[in-house]
Amino acid sequence: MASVAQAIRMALHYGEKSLGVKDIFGQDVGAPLGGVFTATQGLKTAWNTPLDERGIIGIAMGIAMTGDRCVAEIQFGDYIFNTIDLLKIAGNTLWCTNGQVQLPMVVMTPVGAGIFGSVYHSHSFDAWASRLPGWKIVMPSNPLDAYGLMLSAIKDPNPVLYLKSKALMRHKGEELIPGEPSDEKVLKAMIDKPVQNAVGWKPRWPDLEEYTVPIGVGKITRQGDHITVVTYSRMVHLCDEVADKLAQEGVSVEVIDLRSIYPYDWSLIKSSVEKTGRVLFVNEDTEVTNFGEHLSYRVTQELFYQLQARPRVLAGKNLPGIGLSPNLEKNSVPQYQDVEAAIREIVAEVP
Amino acid sequence: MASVAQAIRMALHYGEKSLGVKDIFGQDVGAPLGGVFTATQGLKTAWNTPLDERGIIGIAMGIAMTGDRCVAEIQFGDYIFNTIDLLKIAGNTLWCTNGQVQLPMVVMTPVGAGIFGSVYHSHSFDAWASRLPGWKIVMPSNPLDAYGLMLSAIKDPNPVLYLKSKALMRHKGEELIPGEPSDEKVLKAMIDKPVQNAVGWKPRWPDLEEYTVPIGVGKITRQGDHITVVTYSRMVHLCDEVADKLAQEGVSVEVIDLRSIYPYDWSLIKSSVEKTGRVLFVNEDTEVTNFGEHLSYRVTQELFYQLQARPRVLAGKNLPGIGLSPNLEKNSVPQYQDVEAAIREIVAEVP
Amino acid sequence: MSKKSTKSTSKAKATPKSHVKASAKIPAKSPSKKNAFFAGLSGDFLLQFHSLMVKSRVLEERLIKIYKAGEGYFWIGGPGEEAFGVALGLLINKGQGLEHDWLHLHYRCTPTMVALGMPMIDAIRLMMNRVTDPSTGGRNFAGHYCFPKWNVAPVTSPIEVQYPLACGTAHAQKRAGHKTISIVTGGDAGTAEGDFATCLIWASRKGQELPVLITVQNNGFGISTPYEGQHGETEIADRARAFNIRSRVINGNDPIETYLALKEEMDYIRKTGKPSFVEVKVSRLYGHSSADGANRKIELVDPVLTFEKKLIDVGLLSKNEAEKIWDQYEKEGVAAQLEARSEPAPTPESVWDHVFVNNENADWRKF
Amino acid sequence: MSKKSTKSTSKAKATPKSHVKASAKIPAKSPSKKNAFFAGLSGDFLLQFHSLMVKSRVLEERLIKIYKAGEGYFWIGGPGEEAFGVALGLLINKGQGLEHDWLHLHYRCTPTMVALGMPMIDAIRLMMNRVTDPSTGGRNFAGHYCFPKWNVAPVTSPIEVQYPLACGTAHAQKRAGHKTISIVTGGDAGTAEGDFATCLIWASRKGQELPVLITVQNNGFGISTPYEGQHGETEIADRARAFNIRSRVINGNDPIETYLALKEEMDYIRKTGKPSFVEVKVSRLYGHSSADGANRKIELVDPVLTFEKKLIDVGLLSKNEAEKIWDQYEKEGVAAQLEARSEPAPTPESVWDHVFVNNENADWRKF
Ligand SMILES: Cc1ncc(C[n+]2csc(CCOP(=O)(O)OP(=O)(O)O)c2C)c(N)n1
Ligand SMILES: Cc1ncc(C[n+]2csc(CCOP(=O)(O)OP(=O)(O)O)c2C)c(N)n1
Ligand SMILES: [Mg+2]
Ligand SMILES: [Mg+2]
Repeated sequence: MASVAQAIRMALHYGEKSLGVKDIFGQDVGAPLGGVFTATQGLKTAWNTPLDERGIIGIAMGIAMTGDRCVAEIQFGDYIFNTIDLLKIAGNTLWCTNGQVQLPMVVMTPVGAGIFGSVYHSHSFDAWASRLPGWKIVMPSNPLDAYGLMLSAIKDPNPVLYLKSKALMRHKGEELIPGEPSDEKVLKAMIDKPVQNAVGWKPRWPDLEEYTVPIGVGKITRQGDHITVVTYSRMVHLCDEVADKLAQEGVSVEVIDLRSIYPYDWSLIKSSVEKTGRVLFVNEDTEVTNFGEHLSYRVTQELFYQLQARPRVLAGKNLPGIGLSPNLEKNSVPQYQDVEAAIREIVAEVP
Repeated sequence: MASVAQAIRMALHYGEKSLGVKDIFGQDVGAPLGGVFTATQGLKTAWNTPLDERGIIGIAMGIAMTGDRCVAEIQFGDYIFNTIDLLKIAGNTLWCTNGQVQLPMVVMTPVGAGIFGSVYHSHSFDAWASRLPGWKIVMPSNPLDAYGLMLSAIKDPNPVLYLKSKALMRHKGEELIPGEPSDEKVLKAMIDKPVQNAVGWKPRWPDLEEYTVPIGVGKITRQGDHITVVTYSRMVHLCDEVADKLAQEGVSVEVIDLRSIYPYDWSLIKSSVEKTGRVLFVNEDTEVTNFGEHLSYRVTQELFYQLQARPRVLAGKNLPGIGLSPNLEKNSVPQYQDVEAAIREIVAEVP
Repeated sequence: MSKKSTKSTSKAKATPKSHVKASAKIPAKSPSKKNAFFAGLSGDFLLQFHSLMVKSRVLEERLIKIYKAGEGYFWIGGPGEEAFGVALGLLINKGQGLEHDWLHLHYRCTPTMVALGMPMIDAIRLMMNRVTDPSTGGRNFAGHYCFPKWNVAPVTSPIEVQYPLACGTAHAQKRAGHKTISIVTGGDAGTAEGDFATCLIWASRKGQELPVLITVQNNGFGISTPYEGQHGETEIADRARAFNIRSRVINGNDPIETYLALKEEMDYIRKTGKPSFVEVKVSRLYGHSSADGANRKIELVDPVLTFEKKLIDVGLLSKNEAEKIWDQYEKEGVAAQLEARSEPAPTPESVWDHVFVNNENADWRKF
Repeated sequence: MSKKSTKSTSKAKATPKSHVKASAKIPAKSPSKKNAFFAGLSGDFLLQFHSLMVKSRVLEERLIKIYKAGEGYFWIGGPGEEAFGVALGLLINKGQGLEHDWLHLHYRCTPTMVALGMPMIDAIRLMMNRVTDPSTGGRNFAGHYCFPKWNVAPVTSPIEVQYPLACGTAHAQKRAGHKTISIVTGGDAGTAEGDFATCLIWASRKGQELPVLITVQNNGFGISTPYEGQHGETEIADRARAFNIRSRVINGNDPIETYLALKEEMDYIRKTGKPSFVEVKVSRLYGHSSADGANRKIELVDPVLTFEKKLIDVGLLSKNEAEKIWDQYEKEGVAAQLEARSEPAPTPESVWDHVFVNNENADWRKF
């Protein structure tokens, strides 16, 4: 099975080969490194930029304005915060020009905690991103979605922000990407740059097929009747595990992998909560003015009288940073036990 | 009565004279202009910076690190978005240094719509600001609070973001600032720079007294029993007007001017909603992942079983910008009729 | 002549040097005094140039009148930048797509738009936020033009962000290989933003230089703040020289010097694929914007009247013909205002239009 | 000697020029060859300098061992920057407050911290995220030092933000009038961030210059990306020269050249209140960080061993004494690691500490 990093790499290769991508760029994105998580290794159009996030976003906007397709990377989501004015402009250009100027561009950046990266390798960006009208925001949790969402992002005529979990880069899924060799050693030999004498190395790309995950469409990863858990990215796997454990006790948890932050799959959330009457929103970003609070607010508006319990949001504590010591990180972003405790509490709540 | 701009000017003068403020700086903040809204006219320590928001925030952080007090201005909140990484650092410096390095600094910036300023003179920042742990955020709605909150901001050992409504700059209140001459013509003659031959002009400052509005403490501007409206800044006046109108029909609306976004006055909200059972949150910022959604979420958590109706948030539409044509602006941020309609709807809701 | 008007604008800074002789490139079409005097540019060309400068000036003054009459909320524009702006507009490889030049302009670019062929009424529609405004549909401020058919990128309010974008279009142009270039304009104070440095860095990387004409219109002010006291560099061009970018400072009140200099730099960029930097000294003839009154600053050199006087002095134009030109444009402006006034404003419901391409729904209530 | 080691580091760039002769400022204390050879610096001083360089090197290698043993999550530091870092540390007016110099360092500043007097164990506590870590209490990465008692501003991960901050402390220092200065350090690739330009702009405004020593440690790389291909300027110092900032490029592998150059620049800044810029050519001796393996790059000049060999050659130090110095620090490092290992980690509950000053509650649940 491909890892998320390999899946992104294959999607970008497919983009270069078949979707007109002409530039894949960012800090250390080109040779020799091919990205700090190897997600851009061996790509034909990958190149290294100056250490200048504002330049990276600005140049991407300029390229997109000409109609050329590009994928720009901000090396870590922790370092995207000096570009928010530019992200806002990219998001308002179509609107300000009354529909005249499109910016088909993809910006990808690694986000979230889970790798003991301390303050500046742990930031989330989903709540911030949900405040950027004009952008579409996606956040895959597994290699197949990572591939399918990247293809959708490249094909979309709007700017798309592709948030990839740092901690999931080596994560492998259960489903093969169409065209992916079934033996992961074979895949590795084909597309991973060897650690030793890599000079002159070229990838041999598998014969990949077009496979897209539509932006705005979520997915049920666990079926259940007692409670709905709406989450995305790294947290999907925690929630699935908890669901599996509680299932053995007869607590039936439905887990929704939202996959897109904006536009988001309201009908999937709605039908599930109408069924369960209880809902928990889980994400890693800080909890005050959090995207989960928006979803929770909407549930309260539209499903108030179907609710068996208060909708709950479990997110990162409202702290200035995530500390390096595991004691600190684990008490700052949701952990397995936190998810389990929240679900038990909501399920136990008597109206 | 002093305008909000005059109140800020007087507060800054008091800061220079009595609270150790040594630098008041930003674009066009010093002579000759004294700020695009005249809020820094005639101040001893006001000076003009390069056109560089990142520099302004960075220099403020450096000055604050030495213990010197400063007030920095970003000319319009619309142009603060290229400094969010620096604002985050200012907010996490104390935490990252385990309590060692304090940054006592005030950043003030004009925010919000209401002046037909089109896309880049209409931005709100309160929802964004509520996502900056380590900062205190204040947002006055009248001259006296503008004065009292500025003094508190200057005295606070933490970084404080002071959001001033563009549309309220000329707004006058009902209460005099301690030391303010009762005749506003006298005040004008003393502290407003004359439009004609202003060369060599110096202000004559009234003998101002120390008056502080504690950060984190809201205020009830209208007493009522049927519904609680929680708002701040420019929207306070819309809500008060609507409350006065509905009072004549026997609809009793309690209006809370929150005044501080973080920390916020939860006990005031709580006791009021416990009384009314109905609540509306009103602000100008875009509605998705909005600070009002956080407050609404909290109400749902802590007062769920006291609620007579769904808590509601009335905020700016989730658009990339606010258009210049009045038709566009008025359909983008809450207007008098929108507030009235929302209140009527919530009050009419039958559990 | 160059000297004369140079001196008068040089109160703010040292006399601009320009390292080409005005007559270096363009061969005199005839040996007559006139032509030698105007560096060999044909009389017809000079008259067309003058006419466009007048048109732009009349248009800006019309916009100011509209503001003062309370028919618009805000005015900002380029009166005083006609010599530079018209010269630039006349030198553009005009059209849509990578086979043409790209323009990343700021809010003082009316003269360039007029030279490109924008009808007066389109600036007036923008000023009066009519739905018929082709740039923004009544959504944005005066001067915020957008004309995709001429590769005129949307003018944005945030200072200096156009500079990195210009490197993006130039990158795509270089790849396309049509010898087209990107041009960026902006103010002197704005060079303090990091985005100006970003542009110099990305345009000049050794072996990966970009075909971009980087210009700064130095009018000596940022709103109320004078150039002096905010700059350590002797001239802004020195910052580009540090990156080994070919650079010069020119007198933007002289249409001939400006035209020849821009032409030379644009030829250089097309030939080499490398960037060039031009600092243009200009007059901020009506102050910053309506925010500071939009009143005429009589102490500043007026490039339109200076040039017109010259044309009259050498007999290329008569006082009478000149007056006609002003009158004709004045009439056009008045008529355009009347027409724009009668056009509709955008509808309230239209706020949701164009959040996403093809009006894909962006309202979460409808997800 | 300067030439020799210069050459060997100059693979990445042209031979650094330095516009002072090494011996220009400091008079030879004695006419002996040795002293002439070391620009008149006393033997004791040279031995102290060498000892601090060794101490910093041993400490960094200890931190790398801790990482490789899995006792730390991430390592980044300054092996290869000892000549520069120790020289800087020895020249600081050290202390807390405006009567002393301010240091805005980046994550390769261990040599400076060692020269300032930081005990080895404090770097190790940071590396092992112990609650006893005096810089961050186990909250931040290796190399992210913070020592208010010495005006060492917190090292931050985001590249280049320290540059504007240095102008802020320098502004306050200039007002206080104690002739103290701010010093900022950072890497070559980081100069592409707008914040580097911001620092040059704010430090050099005519009439409002700031007493700041702006330095760049040019090791020829940003992570995996070589200097070539990312820069249009011939040398980074040219960017400071554009702002009329006194600038020079020095060989940071030569402790003597570096010490004398920094001393001269710091004296100049104290005397004039104006900024100075120094580009320092250094070796990235163990690569970027633990992320690329933290392995010794044998092809690069080692400033510690080069200097040590010189001291031995001229007889100021014996092989034997040298070994003793290394051993002694190695022992100190091992002992410090053992001690740090036994110290507690921060508690989970402590996450809420120090969001606001004096632990004012910042948890909204408790508002
Ligand atoms: C990022 C940003 N900051 C501040 C402003 C407000 N502002 C508008 S114009 C201006 C001055 C610009 O001066 P300059 O760059 O010299 O251009 P000029 O107006 O003189 O042509 C300022 C500060 C802005 N539009 N954008
Ligand atoms: C704003 C920002 N962008 C990206 C990074 C990730 N990063 C860490 S070190 C580094 C390279 C820095 O190179 P240079 O400035 O030359 O310093 P050096 O590490 O070589 O000393 C990068 C890109 C960061 N820390 N901050
Ligand atoms: Mg200007
Ligand atoms: Mg480097």
